[in-house]
Amino acid sequence: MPEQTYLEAIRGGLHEEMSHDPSVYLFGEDVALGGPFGVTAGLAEAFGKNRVVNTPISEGTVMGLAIGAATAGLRPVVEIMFIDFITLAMDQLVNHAAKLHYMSGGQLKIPLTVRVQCGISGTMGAHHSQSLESWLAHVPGLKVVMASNPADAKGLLKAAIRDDNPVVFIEHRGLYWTRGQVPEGEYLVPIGKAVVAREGEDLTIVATAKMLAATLEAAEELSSNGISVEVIDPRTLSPLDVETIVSSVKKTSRLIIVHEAVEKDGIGAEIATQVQQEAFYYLDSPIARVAAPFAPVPASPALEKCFVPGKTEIIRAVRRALNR
Amino acid sequence: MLPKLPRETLLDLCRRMFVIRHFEESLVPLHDKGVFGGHYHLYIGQEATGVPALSCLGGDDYLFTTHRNHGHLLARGADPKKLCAEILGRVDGYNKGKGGSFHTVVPSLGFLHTSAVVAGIIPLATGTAYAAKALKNGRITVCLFGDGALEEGAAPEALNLASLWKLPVLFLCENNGKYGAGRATSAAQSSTMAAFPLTDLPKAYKVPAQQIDGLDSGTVHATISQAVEKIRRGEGPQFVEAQTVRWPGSETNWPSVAQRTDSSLAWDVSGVPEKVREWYRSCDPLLIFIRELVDAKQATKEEIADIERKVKAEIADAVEFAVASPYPKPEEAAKEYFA
Amino acid sequence: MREIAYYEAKFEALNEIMAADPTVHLINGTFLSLSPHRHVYQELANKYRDRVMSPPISELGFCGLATGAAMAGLRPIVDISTGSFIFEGWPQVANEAANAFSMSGGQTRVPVVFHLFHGLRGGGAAQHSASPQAMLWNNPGLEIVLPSSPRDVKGLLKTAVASDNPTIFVDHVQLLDVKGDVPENDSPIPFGLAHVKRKGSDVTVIATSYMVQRCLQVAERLASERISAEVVDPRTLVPFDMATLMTSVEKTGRVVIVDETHQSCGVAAEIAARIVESGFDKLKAPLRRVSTLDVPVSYSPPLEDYIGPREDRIIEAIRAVLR
Amino acid sequence: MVTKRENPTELVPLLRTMWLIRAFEEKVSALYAMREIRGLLHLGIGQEAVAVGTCSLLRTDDYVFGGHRSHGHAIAKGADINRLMAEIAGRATGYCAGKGGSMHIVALDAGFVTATGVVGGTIPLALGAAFAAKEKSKGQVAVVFFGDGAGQAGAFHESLNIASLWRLPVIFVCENNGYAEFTPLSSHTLIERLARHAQTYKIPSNTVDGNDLLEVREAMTKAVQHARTGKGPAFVECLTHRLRGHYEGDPAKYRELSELAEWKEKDPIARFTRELKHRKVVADKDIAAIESEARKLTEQAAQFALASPWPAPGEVASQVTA
Repeated sequence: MPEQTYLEAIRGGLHEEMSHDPSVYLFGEDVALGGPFGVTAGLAEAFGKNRVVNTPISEGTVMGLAIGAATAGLRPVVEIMFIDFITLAMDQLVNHAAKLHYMSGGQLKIPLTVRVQCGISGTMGAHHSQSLESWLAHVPGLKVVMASNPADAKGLLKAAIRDDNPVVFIEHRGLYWTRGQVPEGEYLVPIGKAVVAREGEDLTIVATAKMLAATLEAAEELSSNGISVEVIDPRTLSPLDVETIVSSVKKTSRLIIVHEAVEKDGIGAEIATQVQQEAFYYLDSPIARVAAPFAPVPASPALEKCFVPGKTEIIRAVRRALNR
Repeated sequence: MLPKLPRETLLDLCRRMFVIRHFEESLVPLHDKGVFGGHYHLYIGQEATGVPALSCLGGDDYLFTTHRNHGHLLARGADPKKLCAEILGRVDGYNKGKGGSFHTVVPSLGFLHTSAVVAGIIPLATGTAYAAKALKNGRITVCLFGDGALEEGAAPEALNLASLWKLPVLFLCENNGKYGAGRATSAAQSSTMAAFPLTDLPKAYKVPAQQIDGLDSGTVHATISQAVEKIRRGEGPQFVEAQTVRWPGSETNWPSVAQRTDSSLAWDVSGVPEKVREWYRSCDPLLIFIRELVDAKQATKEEIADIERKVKAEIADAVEFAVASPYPKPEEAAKEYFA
Repeated sequence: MREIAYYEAKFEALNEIMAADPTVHLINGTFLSLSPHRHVYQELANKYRDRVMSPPISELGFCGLATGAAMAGLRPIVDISTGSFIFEGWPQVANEAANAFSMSGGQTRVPVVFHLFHGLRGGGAAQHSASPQAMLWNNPGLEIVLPSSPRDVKGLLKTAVASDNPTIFVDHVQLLDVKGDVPENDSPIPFGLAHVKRKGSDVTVIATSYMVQRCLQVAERLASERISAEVVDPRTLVPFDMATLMTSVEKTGRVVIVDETHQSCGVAAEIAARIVESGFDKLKAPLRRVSTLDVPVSYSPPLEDYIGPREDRIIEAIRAVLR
Repeated sequence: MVTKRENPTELVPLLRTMWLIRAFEEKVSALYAMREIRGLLHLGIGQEAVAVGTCSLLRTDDYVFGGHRSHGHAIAKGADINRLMAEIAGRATGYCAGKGGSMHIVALDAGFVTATGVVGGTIPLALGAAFAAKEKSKGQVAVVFFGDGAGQAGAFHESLNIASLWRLPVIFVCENNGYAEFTPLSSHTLIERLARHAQTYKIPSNTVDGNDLLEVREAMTKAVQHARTGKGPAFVECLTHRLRGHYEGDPAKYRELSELAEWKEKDPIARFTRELKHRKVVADKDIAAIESEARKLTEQAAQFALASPWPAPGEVASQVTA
């Protein structure tokens, strides 16, 4: 299996799906030039500028255009760049993409993939660093996926493109240059399935995107102190695979949720609520969340660094939960 | 041509242009060395627009700018120390490190909010103009944005409102795309804007609009001072598109300085790397301005070199100050999200 | 005490605010949706012609305009009217208004109020029934207010306008005709103070907005079955009064949260997560939430009725936590 | 105007469709008054000529997008009025199984792709359908109907720009009925004719009397041909008037009675009928028959709708995702 960066895995997934299905089109600012980070580099050369389409800076309309094209038989992939800019397309995404299938009583299908990159990397301040996944997970009719490693990035993206629903595919910019094994060719990660990234006995941690690596590091360090942590990557935030999490909690009796978005009404709140309902009598300690503080993302590197939860915060939360 | 202004004022404009140029050229190595991270955008090549234009404003007026804001702040008299510290994310920065290059705000100079979402400020600028009109405080608002901002729906929405309600706002579109990469020169503004000329957009809303050469400080000053006067008289919004030629250093993904500016380049560009030489020879607004000063006998080459020397020292101090300034305390990250 | 309708209390507040502070401007809409009480607003519009503006259908434009005006010294109240339309103005509300104070390192204040109607209103279907407050709760920098009674709407609206922060004032059409006590010359209600709407001892029912009224009716019904429900209304999501909630939870040990946002990552999820985090040991049974089902809002009346936090679902949840 | 070069035999069906829309909407209004229909209803009575003038020139596989006032557009495009009425009444047999309602009509079998409750919301969507049509190269076009209120929305401008740049086969049909909700256009913009915006973005445009069916047809013929032959977008502004309020129940106090009376004089159905009579294409008895046939069909549609079952509550969670 070849080793690739997360970014290359996404590009590979796009390339394969565009070869596989002529109705897959790519829209976005500068996508034909490769985009700001080179994710789509080479695709315009391979598939033509008809299918890899540069758009004006008109996120709302480009989103609407893609939705319309989806109703008319294409399978568009829209790149919105920074997830912060999804604010500009909220009406089309929330009021239209998410609802057209339902409102039409099932007549319309919206096979749309929205690519965005989120998260903190490189002191870009409050308009280029947010993690807004829980907004989207709150909207019925949207599916929301987040990959934490190159293989999942490819497999989830391919599954997203083939899905007949609007899927928001959230990339973490801070993972773009991380490397990992990526299966070649036809490799799909099913939407709606979590994965146990590390098995353990004493406590369950659910972590998303870039927080997974921090959590695995923490788990490794804790294991040398005799604490065995099970780590779960939900991979899909909506629909959430709560069964995998609940069965882990029934084994470990303790749960911590780690994400980079602010804590308030983040995906952690949803997981906590569902787990307490399903596994209340198994829980030996309160469910804890480790997440960003309730503030816009600051620009200064010093502030930014402590804004993101890391290994230290995770270990502290684990010790508190286990009282040791 | 030079603005019709007293000599002292012209020399002050010259100084401000030097401040912008040397400030921004100093940022590039800082970024390359990793002293600060993140995206940043430079104003180099547009000094002859921002400096004379903003000199037409009153002290109380409001300004809104975008990700490309350093030049506007400095033209308006921002302290290079505090601006540099902000860009470096330090506690002595204008926003105590919370805004950074994208979002530097200096209310005392009229900059209430700086947005990195293209066109995000255009509705906001109509808002301060609305407030000024309601409060009858005589302030006007200047909204500074690039040509790309007009592609966003927020722009026409705001132009319509400003026109409908006769709001005291100057839309100053700095089109740095003239002859730039990937931009056509005559048939259309670009592959992403069908309206051509760009001034058709405001004109549709009955906002008086004109296109000017943004490299010509005299034209900029004359046009903007007239526009400002009309706005102050209560005639409603005005739109000016100032065209400049994109600085070659901004055509790479991250800004790069192939040639550090020195006033001597105004008369001799033979030492400039060939691929960027033409820009410095004929499109560099700072060098054009210097030549005009000397040709008009408003200053000698030596006087100009002296101004430049002082500015360079000031900028070196500013960088030193910013680098030495501590980072904010981590716990500040979760504070001040509410008034 | 004087009893008046919710819409009357709201207009008393607007009238008093407009009279007291000339920097308050009303931008767009009617603040009463399409209800029969719209004429009340007209009186206000006639009285303050220069301060009551009717912009085009440009949510993006006028949400930004109001935000900018707030930065420059006005205190605008924007009526987004139907909550679903906030998505058009979202960039200005969520990216600009919410962040400006923090990004400026505390320099730029944005005293703007965004007013909207949320929730199931009868035939609103999927594009006129949104309850965007849960998403906004995930967005630092916005204060979020949800009144549920005539007295609260008056007191909270005054505080919202006086606040130096951008405030989302989330209203509900079904509340407009609700009657309640509003003393003459009552004072503003501070944010961050939950209110116990009904005392009880067996179960804590935490409810927001119109659901407070529904839960009070449910509590009344259950009282005849000797179930004593305490109904607590947080009134503001940001800031949030955890202490009052926990006092009730400590007393009853059983919690049902009733809220009209969609279930996943909804308002109830966050309240539940907090109680589980800080009050887990006090809970005698798993906490239950009753939210709007995770589907777009349906048009057909029986479908619309079905997806909301219906009375029978609330009762079932209360019985479940009492088992 | 007698100068229009139209074949008389093609004209009678147009009158029939206009009457079908009128009768249908009057029935909807009556059912609303009887509380048999709930929700927020927007009727286009008085604007039938735009819908019929446009859709009569389209193929079934052309894409049509509407707004919140789109019953007429769907009928003109060939939607089944029984299923349409059932949808508006929220019944299981409706086009959208009761999930969409009056503002969210979808009749895919007729090529009516979707309507929207958000002013201007479908304009970008139509662009997308046009993009797909262009790629499929079957000569399909997309048409989007919107009101003058949408002309001040950002999405409208972004859409004109992109349609122009990419030469998309989309026809923007602006039904300028003079009021955005409750406000006259002049309070919303200084621009009198929204076609002006098309000029800004270099899109060919035309402003016509939207209550004159033949004038609408003439402008649309050119616009549709322009788009169908790959020349890019076109814009037609139709000046018209809704004879009802913004929504059913709107007392419409913002409108002078004299204005209403003036527009009633210009009722598109009456005008077209006069024209046909003048050309001796129809006689009084034919006209009466057309009207009564339309009323009969809509009566049947109402009966069908009201006899239809409500959707089962269990359906509420179905069709959230495909």
